Formats: sequence, structure tokens, C-alpha cells
Amino acid sequence: MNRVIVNTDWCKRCGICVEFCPVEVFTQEVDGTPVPEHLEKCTGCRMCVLRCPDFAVEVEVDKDGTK
Amino acid sequence: MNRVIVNTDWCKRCGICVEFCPVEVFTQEVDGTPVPEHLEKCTGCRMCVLRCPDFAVEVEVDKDGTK
Amino acid sequence: MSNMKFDDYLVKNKFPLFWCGGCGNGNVLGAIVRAFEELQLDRKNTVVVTGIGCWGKADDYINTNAFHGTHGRALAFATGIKLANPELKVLVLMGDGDGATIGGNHLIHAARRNVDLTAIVVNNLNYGMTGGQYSGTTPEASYTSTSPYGHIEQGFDLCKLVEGAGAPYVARGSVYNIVQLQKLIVEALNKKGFSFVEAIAPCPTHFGRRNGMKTGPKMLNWIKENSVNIKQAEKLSPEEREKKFVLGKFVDRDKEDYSTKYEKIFAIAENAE
Amino acid sequence: MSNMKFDDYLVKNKFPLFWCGGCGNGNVLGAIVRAFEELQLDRKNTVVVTGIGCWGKADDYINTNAFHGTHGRALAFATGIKLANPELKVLVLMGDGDGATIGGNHLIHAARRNVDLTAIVVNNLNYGMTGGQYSGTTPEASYTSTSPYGHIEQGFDLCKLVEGAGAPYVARGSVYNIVQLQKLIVEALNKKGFSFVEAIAPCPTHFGRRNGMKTGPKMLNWIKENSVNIKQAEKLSPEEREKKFVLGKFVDRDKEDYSTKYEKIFAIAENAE
Amino acid sequence: MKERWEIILSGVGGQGLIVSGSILGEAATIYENKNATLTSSYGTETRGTFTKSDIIISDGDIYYPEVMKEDAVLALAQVAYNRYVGSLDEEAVLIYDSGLVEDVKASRAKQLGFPITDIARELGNPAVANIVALGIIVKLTGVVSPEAVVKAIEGRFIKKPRVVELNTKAFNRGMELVKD
Amino acid sequence: MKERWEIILSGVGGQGLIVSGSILGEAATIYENKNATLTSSYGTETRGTFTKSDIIISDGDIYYPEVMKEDAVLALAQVAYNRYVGSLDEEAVLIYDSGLVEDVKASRAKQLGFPITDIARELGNPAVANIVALGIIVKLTGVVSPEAVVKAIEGRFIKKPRVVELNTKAFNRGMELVKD
Amino acid sequence: MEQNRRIRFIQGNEAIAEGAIAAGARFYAGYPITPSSEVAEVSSVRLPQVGGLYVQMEDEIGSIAAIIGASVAGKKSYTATSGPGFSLMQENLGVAVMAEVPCVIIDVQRSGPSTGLATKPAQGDVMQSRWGTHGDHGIIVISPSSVQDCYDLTIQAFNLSEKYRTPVIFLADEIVGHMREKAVLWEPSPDQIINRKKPTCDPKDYKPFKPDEDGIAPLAAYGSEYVFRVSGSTHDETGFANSKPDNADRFIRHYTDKIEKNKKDIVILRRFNLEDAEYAIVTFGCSTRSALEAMKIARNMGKKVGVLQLVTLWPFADDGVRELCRKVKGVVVPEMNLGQVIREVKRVNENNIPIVGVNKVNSEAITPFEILAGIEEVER
Amino acid sequence: MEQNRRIRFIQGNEAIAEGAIAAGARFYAGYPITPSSEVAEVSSVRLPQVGGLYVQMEDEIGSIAAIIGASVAGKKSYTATSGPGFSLMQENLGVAVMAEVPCVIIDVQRSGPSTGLATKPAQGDVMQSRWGTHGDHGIIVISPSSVQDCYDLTIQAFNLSEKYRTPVIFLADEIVGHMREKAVLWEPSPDQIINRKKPTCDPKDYKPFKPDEDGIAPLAAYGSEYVFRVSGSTHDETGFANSKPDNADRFIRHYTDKIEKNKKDIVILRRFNLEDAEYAIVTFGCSTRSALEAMKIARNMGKKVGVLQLVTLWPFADDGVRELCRKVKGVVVPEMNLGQVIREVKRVNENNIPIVGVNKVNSEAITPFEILAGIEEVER
Ligand SMILES: Cc1ncc(C[n+]2csc(CCOP(=O)(O)OP(=O)(O)O)c2C)c(N)n1
Ligand SMILES: Cc1ncc(C[n+]2csc(CCOP(=O)(O)OP(=O)(O)O)c2C)c(N)n1
Ligand code: SF4
Ligand code: SF4
Ligand code: SF4
Ligand code: SF4
Ligand code: SF4
Ligand code: SF4
Ligand SMILES: [Mg+2]
Ligand SMILES: [Mg+2]
Repeated sequence: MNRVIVNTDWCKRCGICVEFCPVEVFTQEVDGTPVPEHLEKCTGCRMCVLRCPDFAVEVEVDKDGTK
Repeated sequence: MNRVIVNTDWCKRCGICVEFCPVEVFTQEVDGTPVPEHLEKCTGCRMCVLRCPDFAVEVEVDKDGTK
Repeated sequence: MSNMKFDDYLVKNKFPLFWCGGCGNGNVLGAIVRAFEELQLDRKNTVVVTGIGCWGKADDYINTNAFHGTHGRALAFATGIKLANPELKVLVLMGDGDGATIGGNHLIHAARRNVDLTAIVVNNLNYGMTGGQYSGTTPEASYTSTSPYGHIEQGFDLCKLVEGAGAPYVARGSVYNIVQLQKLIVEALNKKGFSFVEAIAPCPTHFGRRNGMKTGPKMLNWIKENSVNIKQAEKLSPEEREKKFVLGKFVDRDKEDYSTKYEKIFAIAENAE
Repeated sequence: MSNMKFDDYLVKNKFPLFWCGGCGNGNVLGAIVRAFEELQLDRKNTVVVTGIGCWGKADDYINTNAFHGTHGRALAFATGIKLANPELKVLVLMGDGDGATIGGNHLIHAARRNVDLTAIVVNNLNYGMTGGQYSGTTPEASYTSTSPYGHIEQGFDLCKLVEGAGAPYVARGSVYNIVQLQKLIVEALNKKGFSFVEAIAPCPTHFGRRNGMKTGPKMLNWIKENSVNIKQAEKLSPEEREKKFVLGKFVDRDKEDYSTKYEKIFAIAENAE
Repeated sequence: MKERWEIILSGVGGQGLIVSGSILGEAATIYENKNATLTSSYGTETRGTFTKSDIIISDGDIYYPEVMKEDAVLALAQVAYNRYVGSLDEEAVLIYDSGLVEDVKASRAKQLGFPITDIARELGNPAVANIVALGIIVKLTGVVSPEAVVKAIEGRFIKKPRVVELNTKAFNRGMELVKD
Repeated sequence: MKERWEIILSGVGGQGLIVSGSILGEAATIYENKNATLTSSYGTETRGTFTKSDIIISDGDIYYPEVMKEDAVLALAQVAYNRYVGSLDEEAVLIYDSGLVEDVKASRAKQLGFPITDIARELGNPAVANIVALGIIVKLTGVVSPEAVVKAIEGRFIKKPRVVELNTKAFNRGMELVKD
Repeated sequence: MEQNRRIRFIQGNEAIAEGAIAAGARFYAGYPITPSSEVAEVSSVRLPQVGGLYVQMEDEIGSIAAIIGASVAGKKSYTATSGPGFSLMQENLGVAVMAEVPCVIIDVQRSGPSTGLATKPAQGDVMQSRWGTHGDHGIIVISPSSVQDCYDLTIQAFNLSEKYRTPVIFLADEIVGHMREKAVLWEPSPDQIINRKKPTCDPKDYKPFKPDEDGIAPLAAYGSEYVFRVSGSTHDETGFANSKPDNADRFIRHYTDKIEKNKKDIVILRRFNLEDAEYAIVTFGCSTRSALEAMKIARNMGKKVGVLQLVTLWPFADDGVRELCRKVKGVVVPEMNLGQVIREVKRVNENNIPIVGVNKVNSEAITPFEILAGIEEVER
Repeated sequence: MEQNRRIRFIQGNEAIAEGAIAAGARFYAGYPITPSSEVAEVSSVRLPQVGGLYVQMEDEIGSIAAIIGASVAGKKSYTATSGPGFSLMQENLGVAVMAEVPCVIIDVQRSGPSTGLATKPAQGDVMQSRWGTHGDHGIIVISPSSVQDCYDLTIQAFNLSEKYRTPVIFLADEIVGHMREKAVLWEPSPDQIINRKKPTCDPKDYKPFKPDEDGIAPLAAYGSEYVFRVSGSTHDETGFANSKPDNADRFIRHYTDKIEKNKKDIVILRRFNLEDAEYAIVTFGCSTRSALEAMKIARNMGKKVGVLQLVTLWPFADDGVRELCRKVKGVVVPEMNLGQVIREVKRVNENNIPIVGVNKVNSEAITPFEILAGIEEVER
């Protein structure tokens, strides 16, 4: 499975990663912090990385599991 | 015949009326002052009036003689 | 009002004109006052706004209201004048340095903002007033008092620029094609919204002298030879066209002008209160 | 030089970023440093020149050389930097206020002069830094802190403007189409001569909030919905097209840049002596 | 009654402290004919960091508009609390949001914690925490009358009855907190 | 010899008076190690109207660079002549172009008319009238040596031998006019 | 405009906009800048409500140009900015001087030269407001110390501008501009408002720069019966360019003289406890507040301290300050700059009494205690 | 460059351009304006001959920006303008101050505020050169009185600019700029030329705004081993924005202090016949010539008159003038303005001796006789 890591010190809870993940990997805490909950769905497309305006998401693609 | 009058107080001897009269009505004095010498050729096109940058030429078209 | 002749708009006691022999400014002045005659413009309701430069002295010879401001800022002064009293007919006379080099930002924003002004830029390809230095329209490879080794910048195609900025009326004439120039000025004055006319004109004293055309006739012939009509231009390759003065009307479209739109703001604001 | 990763170009001890949550500036910053990685740019030979505005703070996060000047003048500072040392890679980062409203004249003249600079204007459709007033690119009818009754000016089509001014490379991307944006920036950086990239970006705090799009996602969706590719745009009517952000590359042509031409001047001048 | 009150409202950007300060100022000046000043420090550095407003309310003239000696300080964030807790003296009262300030320290000032933001959330909108806090301050200090504050709330949101209602409720709830 | 010479060259725009003044200045400073100043009044009003240059040549320091008391005045136009004819005193000499100045008046100064422009035209170019005049002035005053002027002409047009030749001829012709 | 008569608790910048409208201003052109932007924002809301125009220009150069143009077209006009924008306005400020165009320029000062610190206060533009544009000229500069001042003195600024046909600088600062305070927005009666003199002569005889006996020329508006020209170049009474030395002399002196010779009418000073004062604080703008607080504390300590507030900074109150320097034993001049007004105080200090500056440029307000320390220094 | 060592009979403006090149300047950016344009024209010819760049910008704002940029990129740079353009440069002049960028700005003064009279002389920008940009700052201003000065002092201007990492204003005037006079264009030896200090530390440790012991920070050039940032906002030693009060205090004071505290090194005064003088003429720029002529005449008449020429206008020679005022019975200050330098003289006139201004703004030079009349007035 891929790893999706959110740097909560840099994250501003804008919800962009949540909104635009094509496969809805993220859920959100009450205060808006994104939680990469459904990692199993992650395609490793890295759009969350590129879309995060705060350099707060990292994705480590599980090379074996890559589709 | 048409009358072509040069206001020598305003004329700056630039030679434009001389150069661009389609029928070469003008000659020039030594100091450049234009002289409407060949009035008989004047067609009354008024280009000298419009081309003079110094509002120094007037043309009175002889209505009877107008082509 | 009684019937006005073109020279009724001139301040004749200031003649002879300040400009050099063969200078094209007088021709543009002539085209303007003849356009005034054609339109029978009301002197009282007309304001001529000028910048600083040889052409910027044009207001000295026009007996409407006048505002002679600073180099490059004529359009900004004019914007205030027009918006404060939308009844006025406001003409803005600028040189290529004035209107398109130092004043380029006001030009593009005025075009975008679409205030009902008529801007007439006399493009003589250099700074006449200060001794013939290169301006934003000086053609590449020509000589000026500050490009002694040949100019290495391309000059603006001012009409393209102003079109790109969104102006509803854009045209170019030349002092050689004087009748067309007058026609374009008349159209521009009639246009509601921002209208722009570029007039290619000789500065024999500086641009001409440094580029082998010391006299007015020589410069006029050069302009003539390097001009093409907008229709003919279509037949040229882009490279050929870039080297020519393309004359004619480039843009003429309807857009509501700023003051007209502002009327609606008044209505909304009153209700908002 | 060792292999540089995109975040090797970032000043990470200044993080978290100054910008609001959902602000598009971070995305453009990301696209830039990723472009740096792609090109393996040498920090020492790179200068980032910024203006004043939210986007103008971008240089705080880039660890190349930096020049942070005054509002609207970044291109003029950059011109001096580049001409003084043509070996430098010079990026100029400006907001729509900075680069196209107060700085519009430097923009068009830099485009015309063709100094080898890469200008990146983040167009968030208003003045973010000072509280969301309208700028020269604010769309008609939108609300800002100084157009409380709806804006009555048309905004610039910046790419058209810069094309009209003569730039050899002109492109528009958006923060939504982030991959394309990065690609355009890479191209622009590779271009010899003046290159211009406009990046449409959200300012949720001001433009968004006042126009019903309070959050980053809402603004991004709006940008997405209002964007068309340059190819698709050709199929639209001019009126339809005017309302869209047309994305893609508009101009890409070869023109000798200023410094290259100046080399020839040196040669002539030496002989002239 | 005291002639001059010096109050600080502190927290982080976006908590509406300028609004609550303004309401207090309006209550004092427009509805009680007192004088009042409100100065706020605007940050340049980072959005969403420490901010504060100084409010001075007086029957007489107010010259220097910054607080020289705090009578009351509101702290709606830990960073704000930390700033004041050590420096206040016995005569001051330090009001903090017990839901947000986790690390409470010793102080010479009287300290009072209330779950301000939680209560605002209860009322349906965490954004009215500032008004809940206002209720607490007014109740504790009596710097202006509650009626004046309610009038100020009404005057400010004159075209939005629902906002008036919510804010009045929040204000009253704040007042009640002190009673309890 | 006089320690300080004050000379005015006057006429209308375009007559090359700044050039002839500069040649005089160069002759004095570069080739005779004197001091010299040249100031010209630039008009704003109309192109081609009255202009003048003030030249001061001295072995000592020159402070105030405008002519306070004329030693010699050249007038190459009626308007220029009129300006000076009445105000000069006995010690001054007024040199005018007898072809251009038609209306000669009484003066306390010594007046000398020469057909300067006509002679220049004779030499093939009316534009060297200024240099003809220079010859007259140098001959009359001796303010610098003719050799120095010729060197100055040569230095100035170093790459244009034909120009040097024409100007030197004009200068000598001016000198000769006085002899006659 | 019922709310216009009300007591309000507002920012200084809001009061400035309200004051401008109360003074009859109906045209604003500007370019936003912290800490002045609220003047723009409030104007953009309020002006259209009263038939006035708000327009944002492409920069500050265009902004001042537009208000000058609008003024000649008959509208009272104003702009607001801060240091960087004020620097850009300097060239066209000269046009307003030269063409004698009434208008009000609001500079809300912020910290630092160059971009500095946009949100922090300073009083660093005092000398610039007097000398920022090239060439000789006179100028009126007014500085508010409270939100009420922002309202009252903005009206006064327009009145002086109209009366003397001259630009007036309203030199506020971040503290006064951003602080909220009680302000009574009174409705001026017609006789509290001065409007520029209009010509009454036959239109043919109108000369836009020919002064009446009071030294000021009437100013028509474009579009009336009076056709006229206005120029930023050296011109004569008709507005036509004129380079004759005596004309230049006459007009360049006029621009200074019409201000300097009317000092009595223009200069506003506020005196606090000066009757028996042994030491005086000479102050202006936001620092006045610190000075008054310091005075209060000093008086409580038994020290005879008074305050002279320069409401009008320029023309400088030579006489008032000279006289003060004759009366007291020492003067303290607190300024949020490195010593600008103090230079002027020293210039007129003919008796050479001790004058001490309290200068602070760290972007924080001067405290009363810092001024008290200054008083102690001057006592020595 | 053989001609570079020659005696030339040239205009002041030409000598300025030659002086700049002799000082090592290799970058000019400007926008033409009378009466400074010859500086541009000569530079456009001469710079490319020595490998330097001439570029004309779209306006004066861009011109000063470009020379600042070029300077940080390692080239000594300059621009030339006159009042209207100098006004436009004021904002970015502040950048040069704040970012401590060496560069030389030449202002050839002309008549009038606003557009005025382009071809006529004045000395109206003295105060503007000191105070024209907003916010607190220090500045060096040098004023030439001869064509030789134009050459020598331009070199000096670059030297001071490099030494103190600060913009220097070269305040000439139409008379000196346009007059032709003998000038010896000497070739400076390397030790007559000062170049900015370059950093020598490890590139990682370089802080572009950290002063050495002499108070001045070394300045690297873009493109070297030293990667650094430069900022016109309030910044700390690293060049990063910093809004802490003590940082603002430190740097804002620094910009003034580095000039004021080095007055001894910076200020150039020329004293003529002051040893036994009973009356002194304090003067600068073109008026120096009239003053010296007046002195000569007065001495011939048996009056003990001397002249103090302020070659450096700013920082003002407080000490030199104060001392003079202690020694003489009266001072005359001739200026082609309505009294700018005289304000400073009065400020330091602690003994209250009579000081008389001879002020002329009709666009003609002050004559020696007018100064003599001033001396008579001060004698009374
Ligand atoms: C701010 C400013 N910069 C420069 C000048 C000097 N200046 C006066 S006119 C002019 C250029 C004139 O050229 P252009 O506008 O093309 O008009 P032209 O004389 O060619 O008609 C310049 C640079 C000025 N007056 N003001
Ligand atoms: C000369 C000047 N005028 C105005 C300002 C104030 N100012 C700072 S940033 C800014 C606008 C920023 O808008 P933009 O350039 O679009 O950048 P954004 O903040 O939207 O990224 C303004 C008006 C200034 N600093 N300097
Ligand atoms: S996009 Fe980035 S900043 Fe926004 S919520 Fe996701 S991780 Fe946080
Ligand atoms: S990498 Fe793609 S799929 Fe995986 S979380 Fe990010 S956006 Fe979603
Ligand atoms: S065109 Fe006019 S100015 Fe020129 S020569 Fe003819 S009449 Fe004279
Ligand atoms: S009217 Fe026509 S034909 Fe007659 S002189 Fe003039 S240009 Fe020639
Ligand atoms: S210099 Fe050129 S533009 Fe100016 S008047 Fe002469 S010819 Fe015309
Ligand atoms: S105000 Fe707008 S542009 Fe500025 S940081 Fe916030 S979202 Fe971004
Ligand atoms: Mg031109
Ligand atoms: Mg923006």
C-alpha cells in the first residue's frame, strides 16, 4: 500500500487534497486536518502532492503494489 | 485661374508644398520660399493646403475655371 | 452656435508654429482642427489634454479648454477630467515618448478601462523635444542621439498593443496620407468609449537627420514608401508586414464606456444605503 | 553540481508558508521549484526578483539569490541585473497588481525590449496583500473591497497584452492544471529572450470570499470550470472565449535577445573609437 | 466607579477580536457617552499568529491609546495567555479560554478560565466566541452596561436580525457564565 | 595684453555659434593653456530665434561665467545687433554681418561691418559664416593666436580633412577681412 | 445621511473619508496601500451613495493626476496613500502647485524608508511632505492626532485647499489612521464649507492665473462658459507657457508666498497648559497623545510642563515656536523619526535654549515615559 | 583612451559622463531630460567603447531600478535626470538606501517646480535631494561648481557611494551642466578609486547586511560563490524581512548613522579668504562662481569677505558652518531658490548673527552684484 503523509505543521486545513483526490483517500478531522484514511484506494497519482499549496503532503508509492 | 497664396510669415521653407504638388505649380526662391509660379497648372486639389505643416498655404479656387 | 471654420479653432496669435520646418506636428494639428470643423465641436465643452514634448505643445494652438500636464501622464489627467464631467469631449495628444514610452501604462489601462477619451499619439519615432533619443517606437537598426551604433530594440506596434489592451477603437494614419488621417480622427472623436489613433509623422530635425532624411519632403517620401494599407498588408508575409507602417482601422467594436456603466453604480448605491 | 531535488531549492526553515490556507501561491511556488529540479538550475547563477504583494513574498522560500524591491518595479530591477551579468538566469515573480497594474509599463517594455528574463505573474484577480481591492485583471461584475456594487471595468487579457507588446514567449496556466503550469514554466525558463507565464490562482481570502468562494477547493473548482484549453478555445465564439481562462501557449518564436545584440554593439563601438 | 479602564483582547488572527472590541467601544461611546479608543497590532509576518487589541474606556479624555496598566486581559489562545500571565499585577484580571489554553501558569493577577469557544460552538457558531468573551468581561468589570452592549450589537447588525439574535444570545451567555 | 576677454557671439539658432565659441575655447584652453568658459542661452520658446553665447578667456581663474562687460560682440542677425548696439561702451567692438544687418544704428562702441555670410557662401558653404567671423574676432582682438585656432579646428574635425580645409580657409579669410 | 450626524466609533481612516464627503468632495482616485486602504474602501462605498466617483487608477502617479484633472473639471477631489505611493506622487504634486489646483492628498505614514513595514507606524514623512517635489514651492500640511481630528481637519484641509487654490497634504499616521475612537460626524453648515472662487468676469476676459486682490485667482470649471487653459509648465496669467525671467520670478514666488504670507490664517496651533509652563513639548500627530499623557503625569509630579501641538506642520509655525522658545526653559520634541520637526524648532530657537529630541523609529509608539525622560534631560 | 588624459574644453555634462567612466562605472540606465541629456548621450557613445552598457528605460522609475539591479549584479552604475525625473525616482531611491546599494544619481537642476522651464537653471532641489523619499534615511549629496568639478567630484561621488554602500546624489545645475570650460581628464590610479568591499568569509556565513567593524557590510555580486538576498523591505542582516522593533530600530538608525557619523570623511568644504573674513558667503553649485566673483570685487573694495563653498551639501556641514558663524559678523547665502540652504545655516547659527539670503528664481544666474548687495545688507 502507498504511504500518504501529511505534515500537520505545514498543513493549513484548506481541504484541497481532500476535495481533489480522484479516489477519495482522505477524510477530515473536525478542524479540517486531512486524514489519509483509505490508503488502500490510493493510486499514487501524486496529485495531492502537487495540489497541496503548502508542501504538506508526501506520498511514498509502494513500488510492489503499484498498479 | 486659381489663386495660391503663401503666408511667408508662417512658412518655414520646408519644401513640402513644392515637392508634393501633383502638377508642379511651385518653384522655390534661393532661401527655399515657395513661389506658386505655374498657377495655370493648378488643379485646385488643395493637397498643398493639407500638406503644409504650417498652415501657410491657401488656395482660392476659381469657380468658373474649375475643371 | 455659429458655423465654425477649422481655423476658428486655432490660436493664431501664437503663430508661426513652434515646430521645425517640415515637422509633421503641424499636419496632425491641421487634421485635428479640420476634424473639429467637420464635427462642429463646441469649444466650451472640449478639453485638449497634452503631455510634454514637441507634440505636447499642440494645445498652445487650439483654443478649446486645455490641460498641459507632465510628461507621460496626459491620459491620467484626462481620465479625471472626463469622469468628473462626462459631458466633456476630451482629446489627449501625446508623443510616442509621452504616450507610449513613459506613459505606456496609462495608455493600456485607459484602453482597458474604456473611458470615453480620444487619444492621438504622434509617432515620430523618437524624442523630438529632448534631442532625438530613441523611444519605445524607434525602429530597430536606426540611429538616434543615444543609439549611435544602431538601435537594437524592436519598436512597439502601438496599434497591436492598444488592441491587446482591449480598446474598442484603434487606427493608424500617417501625415503623408493626410486625408485618411483626418477621417480616422473624425471617427475616433465620434466613437463612444476609448479611441486611439496613431499618426506616423516626420521629425526631420532629429530622426530624419540621423537617418539620412534631413528634410520634411525626404521623410514624407520615406513614410509613403514604407506604408501599406491594411488591405494590402493582408497580402504580405508577417516579416514583410512587420517592417511597414500598416495604415487603416484595426478595431471598431461597441463596448459600453466607463461613465455609462457608472450611472448604474449610482442607482445600486442609492438603494444599498 | 550534485543532483538537486525540488525541495533543495526551498528555504524550509521559513515554513509554514506565510500565505492563507487554500491560497494558490504555494502551488505556483511548487511548480517553480519543480521546474528548477527539472532543469537542475544552479542556485548561484539564479536570481529571483520579486515585487510587493502576497506572491511577492515568494522569494522568502527560494534559496537562490533574491532581490525584493518595490511594488510594480520587479522587471526594471531585473533588467538591470540581467544586463549587468548576462550569465544569470533571472526569474521575475509578480502579482497581477504588481506586474500588470502598477507595473504594466515595465511589463510591456520588457516584452518589447526582449531582455532574457522569465516573468511569472500570479493572477489571483485582485490585490491580495492589501485586502482584496480590484486590480487590472479583476473580471467585470465581480465584487472586491473597492467594487462593493460590482466591478465595471474589464480585466486585461494579460497574454494578449504581452503578445501585443512583442514578447517571444507567452503562455497561461492555472493552479488547477498544475502539471501543465510546471511544463510552461520549464519552457519559459528554457526560452532565450523574454518569456511570460501567467498563472491563474485562487485568493480565497479576498476574491473568493467576496464572490461566493470562501475556500480553496471552491475557487479551484471555479477556475477549473472557467478554463478551456487553447485548442478548445478555438471552437468558441469570441464572446464565449472572453469569459474563459484560455490555457496554453500563445506565442513561441525566435528573436535575438537584448544581450546577444549588445555584443554586436561592443564590436562596433570598439572600432568606432 | 473607575474613571479609566484598560483592557486587552488577545488571541490569534481571525478570532474577531477587533469586532468585539469595536462593540465594546460603540457601547461606551455611542450609548453611554464615554470616551473609548481601540488600537490593534497588525502583523506583517504570518497570517494567523498573535494579535491583540487595546481598549481604553474612560469618562475623561483619553490621550495615550495603548494600555499602560492592564485592568483586564482576555486571552483566546495559549500564545496570547503566555504573553500576559507573567506580567500582570494583582489588580488585573486574566480571562482565558479554558478550552484553548491548556497550560495554565501561576500569575499575580486573578485568573478566570471559561470554555468560551466550546460555548460558542454550543450556540451554533464558534465565531461568536469573541462575543461570549465580551459578556464575561462586561459582567466582571462593569465597564459598560449590558444594555449598551446589546444596543451596540443591534446597531451594528441592523439589517441582519438573525445575527443580532445570535450575538445577543452569546453575549448574555457570557454574562451568565460569570454568574455561575 | 589683457588678462581677461569677454566676448559675445550672437545671432539666431542654427548659425553654429556654439561651435565657433567652442573652437575659440579649445584654442585658448587646449592649445594656449589659458582658461575659458562658454555659456549659451538655450531658448524654450521658438526654434530659430535669438541666441547668444558668452565666452570668457583669461590667464587667471574665471569665476562668473557670464559677460559682465563686453570687449567684443559678434552679431549675425538684426535681432542680435539691435540687442547690443545701444548698450555697449567705447571700449567694446561690435562686429556685424553687413549682409544680414540692414538697419545700422549709432553706438558708443566701435562698429565694424563685414559681409560675413556672403563670404562664406563664396567659400562654398554659408554654414561657415561662424568661422569667418571667428577669423575677424581673433584678428581684431588677438585673444588667442591664429595658430591655436587652426589647431583647434584640426583637432575637432580630425577625421574629416575636407572639413578642416574649408574651415581653415574660412578662418583665414576672416582674418584677411580685417587686414583689408 | 442621518448617520452622518451621529456619534460613531470608527477608525481614523474612516473618519477621513467621511470628512472628505462632508467637505463636499465627490471624486476619489487612488491606489490601495497599507495603512491607508480603508480611506479607499470607505470611499468606494460612500461616494457613489452621494453621487460621487470612486476610481482606482493603475498607480499613484495616475491617481494624483486624476484628482487634479477632476478638480479642474469642477469636483472637489482627494486621494489617499502611504510613503511609497506618496513618493510616486511627488512629480504631479508639483503640477497641482504650479497649476494651482485644489485637492487633498492623504498620506498615512508607515514605518521605514522604501517598503519598510507596511502595518507599522512612523512619522517619517514630515520633511518629504514639505520638500518632496522638486523646485521651489509652498505647501500646506495638516496632521491629525485623533479620530475626531481626522474628520474635522479633513474638512479644514479641503477648505484651505479651496481657499488658497493649492494642494493640501493631510499627514496622518498608522496609529491615528487605524485606531478606533469616538467621533462626532457633524454636518457642516454652508458657511463652514469653503468653495473655490469662480470667475465672475466676462468669459472673454477670464485669466485663470490672474490673482484677485486677495492674491488668489478664481478657478472656473471645464465645460462652463469660461474656456481656459491650465499648465504645469511655467506659464503666465493666461496659462500659456512663458519663459520670461520676470514672469518666472513672479509665479515661482507666488506659489510660496500665497502660503507663507497667509500663515496667520492657515496655521493652527493647540496650546495645552503653556501659560505657566517652564518646559514645553512640541509635538504633532499621534505623538501628541503621548505628549499629553506625559504632560498629565508630569503635572501630577508637580512639573510645569505644557504642550504645543503643531496641527499645521507646514507652513511651519515659526512665530509660535519662536515665541515659545523665548518663554520656556527648554523644549522636548518627540517624533517617530530621527529628528525632522526638531530641525525647524532649532532654526527659530534664537535664544539657544536646550532642545531635546525624543526619537523613536522602532515602529512602536513613543511612550509617555520616554517623553518624561526627555523632559528630565532638558531640565539638566 | 589616450584622449582621456587630455585637456578638454567640454560641457559639465560631458565631464560627468567621463568622470563616471573614469571612476569605473560600466552601466548607465536613464530616461532623457533637459538639461541632463548630454550625460546620457555621451554615455551612449562612450560606455560601449569600454565594455559598458547604456540602456534607456521606459521611465525614471525603471531607470533607477535598473541601476540598482545592475549594481547588485556587480557593475558600478549611474543615471542622470532633472527635477521631474528626480521626483519620479524618489521611491526607488529609498530601495537603494534600504538595500544599501551603491549607485550615483545625477540631478541637473532646472527652473521651477513641475515641468517649469526645461532649459533654464535653478538650485531648487537642495531639500528634495535630502528629504525627497519617504521615511528616515541618510544621503550624500555633492554639488559641483565647475566643469573640472564635474569630472573630479563624479569620481568622488562613486568613491563615497562604494565606500559607504549608499546612493550618492550628484546635484548639478543647468549652468554647470551646460557650460563649456577647460577640464583635465586625468586617469585615476587604482588607489584613487574605491571599490565596494567584497565578502571574504565562507559563502555559507555571508550575511549581506552584517556590518564589519567599520559599520559597512561587504557586498557580493550576483553570480559569485555568495548566494544572497537583497531587500527594500525592513530586513535583518540576512536580508530576510524582519519586523521586530529592535531590528527596525537598528537598521533605520544605521541608514542615517553611517552617513552622519562619517561626516569627517564625507564632507568637503572649500574655504576662500576666510582667515581674516568679517563677512562670509556660504554657497554651493553654480552660485559659487558668482560668490567668488563677488568676493573678488569686495576685496578690491577693501571689504574682508570670504567664501565657504559647500561641496558636500548633505550631510550638512553643521560643524563647519557653526564655526564660521562664530567667527564672522554676518553671512550671506546666495541661492537660486527661495531659501533652502539658508534654513540649515540658521539652524546652526547659535550666536544669532545676521544671515541674509540672496534668492533668485527668475531662471537667471545670481550676479556678483546681487551678492554684493546682500553683503551690504548684512553689514547694516
Ligand atoms: C518625467 C520627465 N521625464 C523626462 C522629461 C523630458 N522630456 C520632455 S519631452 C520628452 C520626450 C518627447 O518625446 P515624444 O513624447 O515622442 O514627443 P516629441 O517631442 O517627439 O513630439 C522628454 C523625454 C520630462 N519632461 N519629464
Ligand atoms: C507604490 C506602492 N503602492 C502600493 C503599495 C501597496 N501594495 C502592496 S502589495 C499591493 C497589491 C498586491 O496585489 P498583487 O500584486 O496582485 O499581489 P497579491 O497580493 O495579490 O499576490 C499593493 C497595492 C505598495 N507597496 N507600493
Ligand atoms: S492540501 Fe495541503 S494544506 Fe490543504 S488540507 Fe491538504 S495537506 Fe493541508
Ligand atoms: S496520490 Fe493520488 S490517489 Fe493517492 S492520495 Fe494522493 S491524490 Fe489521492
Ligand atoms: S509646405 Fe508650407 S511651410 Fe513648407 S515650404 Fe510650403 S508653404 Fe512653406
Ligand atoms: S491645389 Fe493642388 S495643384 Fe494647386 S498648387 Fe496646391 S497641390 Fe498644386
Ligand atoms: S525636433 Fe522633431 S518633433 Fe520637434 S519640432 Fe523639430 S521636427 Fe518636430
Ligand atoms: S490574501 Fe489571498 S493572495 Fe494573499 S495569501 Fe491570502 S489567499 Fe493568498
Ligand atoms: Mg516623438
Ligand atoms: Mg493579485
